[in-house]
Amino acid sequence: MIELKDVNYGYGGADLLVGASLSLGAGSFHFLTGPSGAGKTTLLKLCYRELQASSGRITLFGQDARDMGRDDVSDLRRRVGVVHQDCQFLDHLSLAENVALPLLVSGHASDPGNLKELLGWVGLGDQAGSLPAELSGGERQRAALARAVIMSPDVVIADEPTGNVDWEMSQRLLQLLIELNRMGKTIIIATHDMNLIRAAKAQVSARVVRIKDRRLQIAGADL
Amino acid sequence: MIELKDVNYGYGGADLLVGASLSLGAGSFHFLTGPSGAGKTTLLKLCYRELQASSGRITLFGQDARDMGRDDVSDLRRRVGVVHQDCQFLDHLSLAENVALPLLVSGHASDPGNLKELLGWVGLGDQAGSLPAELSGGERQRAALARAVIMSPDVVIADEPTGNVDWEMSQRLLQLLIELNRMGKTIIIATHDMNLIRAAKAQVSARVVRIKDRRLQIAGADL
Amino acid sequence: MSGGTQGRAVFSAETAADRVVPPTGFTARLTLFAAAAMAFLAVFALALSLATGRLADRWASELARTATVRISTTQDQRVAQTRAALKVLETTPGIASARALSLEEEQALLEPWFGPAMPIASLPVPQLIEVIEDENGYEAEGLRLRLMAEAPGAVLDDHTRWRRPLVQAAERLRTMGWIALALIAATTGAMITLAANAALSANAQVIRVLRLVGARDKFIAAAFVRRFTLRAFSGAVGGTLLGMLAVFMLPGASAEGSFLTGLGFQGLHWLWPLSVPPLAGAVGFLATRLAALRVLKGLM
Amino acid sequence: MSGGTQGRAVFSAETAADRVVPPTGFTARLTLFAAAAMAFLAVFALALSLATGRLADRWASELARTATVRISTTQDQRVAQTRAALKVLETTPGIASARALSLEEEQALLEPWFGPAMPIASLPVPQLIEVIEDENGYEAEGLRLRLMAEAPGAVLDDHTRWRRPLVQAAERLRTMGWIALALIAATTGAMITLAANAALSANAQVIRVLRLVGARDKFIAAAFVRRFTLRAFSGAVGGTLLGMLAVFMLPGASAEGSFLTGLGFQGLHWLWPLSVPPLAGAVGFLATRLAALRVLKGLM
Ligand SMILES: Nc1ncnc2c1ncn2[C@@H]1O[C@H](COP(=O)(O)OP(=O)(O)OP(=O)(O)O)[C@@H](O)[C@H]1O
Ligand SMILES: Nc1ncnc2c1ncn2[C@@H]1O[C@H](COP(=O)(O)OP(=O)(O)OP(=O)(O)O)[C@@H](O)[C@H]1O
Ligand SMILES: [Mg+2]
Ligand SMILES: [Mg+2]
Repeated sequence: MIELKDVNYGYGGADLLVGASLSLGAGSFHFLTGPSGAGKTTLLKLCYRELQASSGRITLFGQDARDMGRDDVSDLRRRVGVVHQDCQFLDHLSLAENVALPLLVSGHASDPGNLKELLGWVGLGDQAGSLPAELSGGERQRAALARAVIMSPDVVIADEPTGNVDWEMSQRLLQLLIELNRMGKTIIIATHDMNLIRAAKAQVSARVVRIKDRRLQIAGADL
Repeated sequence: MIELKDVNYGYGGADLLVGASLSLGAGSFHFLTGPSGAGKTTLLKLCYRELQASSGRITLFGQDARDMGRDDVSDLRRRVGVVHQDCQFLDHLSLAENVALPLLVSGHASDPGNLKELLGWVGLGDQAGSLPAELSGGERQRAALARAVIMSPDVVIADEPTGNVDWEMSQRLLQLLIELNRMGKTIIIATHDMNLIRAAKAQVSARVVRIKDRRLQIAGADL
Repeated sequence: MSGGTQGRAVFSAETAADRVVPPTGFTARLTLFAAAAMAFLAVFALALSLATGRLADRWASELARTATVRISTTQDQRVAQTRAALKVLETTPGIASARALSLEEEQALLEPWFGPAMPIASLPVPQLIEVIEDENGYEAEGLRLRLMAEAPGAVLDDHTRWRRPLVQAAERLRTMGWIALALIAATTGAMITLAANAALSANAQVIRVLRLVGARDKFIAAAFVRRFTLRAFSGAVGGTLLGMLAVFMLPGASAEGSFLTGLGFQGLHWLWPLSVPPLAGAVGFLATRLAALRVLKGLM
Repeated sequence: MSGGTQGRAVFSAETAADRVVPPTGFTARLTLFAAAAMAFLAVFALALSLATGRLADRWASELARTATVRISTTQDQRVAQTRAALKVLETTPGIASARALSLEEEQALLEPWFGPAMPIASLPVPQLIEVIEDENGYEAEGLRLRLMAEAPGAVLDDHTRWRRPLVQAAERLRTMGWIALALIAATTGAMITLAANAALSANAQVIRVLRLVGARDKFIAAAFVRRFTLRAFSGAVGGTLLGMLAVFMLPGASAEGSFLTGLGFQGLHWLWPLSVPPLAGAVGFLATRLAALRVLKGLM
């Protein structure tokens, strides 16, 4: 679904990523790790075309990222659910409306039953009417995950989705992602939480990609 | 330094905290845990008077929280360094300026040597000139910690300071806090990371407070 | 978990896209107020321009008969010299018409001086020729010389030319009214543009989120454009109505006698201020559209 | 790690507090532009008001001699009736002065009609009395009756009253100028207030952060107030200068003859527009201060 080939990227200064190659096949499950500031968020942004590679080739759903028009990018974002590290919401809309936002902007009607079930799963059943400012840090993260998956996207990209939630809740969120993966969705998760990776590996065949010294490494055995 | 006695608090609806009593003595080291949405951030906000208790008594540095005027609150915030869960910066100032902001607003001159050493410790020596928007999630968290401790405050309140950083970095940040504690500062950290708590307990006599079912529990043995 | 198409929607269909733009805030009020205030001033300036225009027209026509040619000569030469003078006047550029006054007219003119009982015919009253200039005016010195040659008894008397500055003043006022109107229009446009830009900058976060969850540029721009066009338009409607009311209620505007000099709109002129709201709406539309596309261009 | 007091400061001392307020953005430009535009319009309206005021004054004084009393009677009664009429006029409320014209003056008045050669003394020319009203005006019908009783040969002729509407019109224009000025002032105030509020709302995050790191209300308010007062002031300075330049450059403003009717400031009147920037600054100061304290009140 998503392919990076020999990709270089840097924010103006020195390159942050050098010669990065990665292939996220349909139904695959990846973890992305690496020290803080290594470029995990940057790599993920390349995958949903928030950034464009300085060199190399990125193919998204078979289309070259460089050839995509602005509306193509919008369509891409509807097929890719993203949990951003800094969960961004519309502050004037309720949690339920925020979670249903991808449906709204793509012209789909939202099914209240589905929405309720999803909110219940991430433990926000009681907070549907709350404004984003009235949520706790972990609740915002869970809402961001709910928003990422409500369109039932082909690919789910989650950047540090469990940084602010307790262990039990992170297991639940992982469960949700694993279930989606079993339905054939492609999943990639950036995380620092080795326990989470271990827990996932016990249930699905997940691969771990590590950013080290500006390069991507497949870290299979070292966990 | 900070004393809560029989404190109740709720955001309009049902009470979130009931009969909470907690005493943070000078030089003490506390962890605050509990599931996401339990009220950790809320409890900490009561400690730096971002919120006021609905009932019960909160004493901050010997002063009743209810009797504090607006300028008293400003003075309090200079004696209490806070790492907020959603790290908030001034987007138009550089990282160094943001970290030095508490000095500026209290009319102190900042010592560039100190600042540099501090930034180096949290691993941001190279990013002093970056704008907040150019930082990674973990870098923002580290900057928030640096800003919290730059005034060498009597109390450091850290809300989830390691949610977005890798294990090695979280050890480093913990080291910084432990060192401050050894200098006699009072520390309280809200976290989900049990490993962090264990690592700390190996070095200082830290107490763990847990919020469960709207009540505060001292969880000593269960780790 | 998929986006089903049945069931009650979270957003009601009508207002769905509008909901994504935050409802209030000072920038909103600012747009509304700027549109209203500038529309109000525009109506006022319009009324001023039209009123001074009427004033200038009236004075211009009333004071146009500014010159007289007086023919003082012996009775037998009178007719011949009058005809000669008229001929000169007819061929003088800048003169719209020239007409010899009848005895009765002269008597009427002199009545204030001598009363109605005065037997004018028995006096050596000179023949008077009323000269009406066209808008360009004539060249007095040249005319004087030509008259002297053709009709030695004719004297051009344009002493009433002192009134000309009044007409000029009124016309300058009218010009200034239009300049003020143009300035206000330009300021309105700039103000609405800036307010729309400020509001959009304040909503940069909203735009970013919408773009991140897959909204197309057209959807995002439309949501803002609709909102701001409406704001500029309804603000201008309010300001225009208030302005028209204020103009209507100004003392003297409705008084019978002074209707020509009073501030206010006459007849079809009442339609003029109605053009203000659509113009404001159009400015709001363009400003918001450009601003939205500008903000969007900065986002991937 | 403590906040040492030696060493080079991260913030330069002078601009330290100012740095905490974000430098640019549309709301800033909006404040600046609103102040400038409104100052420009205010200067324009001021010039308009002063110019129409001068116009009204001039016309009022020029057209004040609007009435004449004509005494047509036999030569022997003439002096007695003139005296009687003058007495009546002197005691009539609304009349500032009344004066019998001399023979020479009457001749001068008639000269346009009969030419300079006319022997006026040999004609039955009536005695004329020039009547100057005060600003209230007199009651014409009552005066007529009283004159009929005291001096039967006296006829009041206020045919020149048709000029009164001109003065009224000029005065109405002057009033309208002042109303426009008041409106523009009010709009300026509201616009600057709203712009300051919008800017502060856009900076709510900045205020929150400052409050969280221990800044006092006074420090925060001052940082914004300084910035916005300066913006309102310097915007108004720019607008005022532009406005004065525009007024100065208007055609006719500097032409010798028309200086009374031209738009423009005369002498000390040039000082009037200089009051605009301080006023705008004061409005900016108050608006920002109130807005900042309002935002702060919502924060712990
Ligand atoms: N917009 C930007 N402009 C300039 N530099 C940037 C920008 N965004 C990120 N960086 C820098 O690029 C590096 C990598 O950032 P990135 O957010 O990808 O890290 P990360 O691996 O996600 O870290 P974390 O685990 O802390 O979230 C960081 O050093 C950061 O300072
Ligand atoms: N301003 C607010 N208004 C109303 N409810 C609020 C507000 N802030 C927080 N809450 C609610 O209070 C509860 C506790 O929030 P709090 O932020 O204290 O949780 P927390 O323990 O810090 O959770 P986390 O670990 O996710 O950060 C949550 O359910 C949240 O929805
Ligand atoms: Mg990151
Ligand atoms: Mg929290």
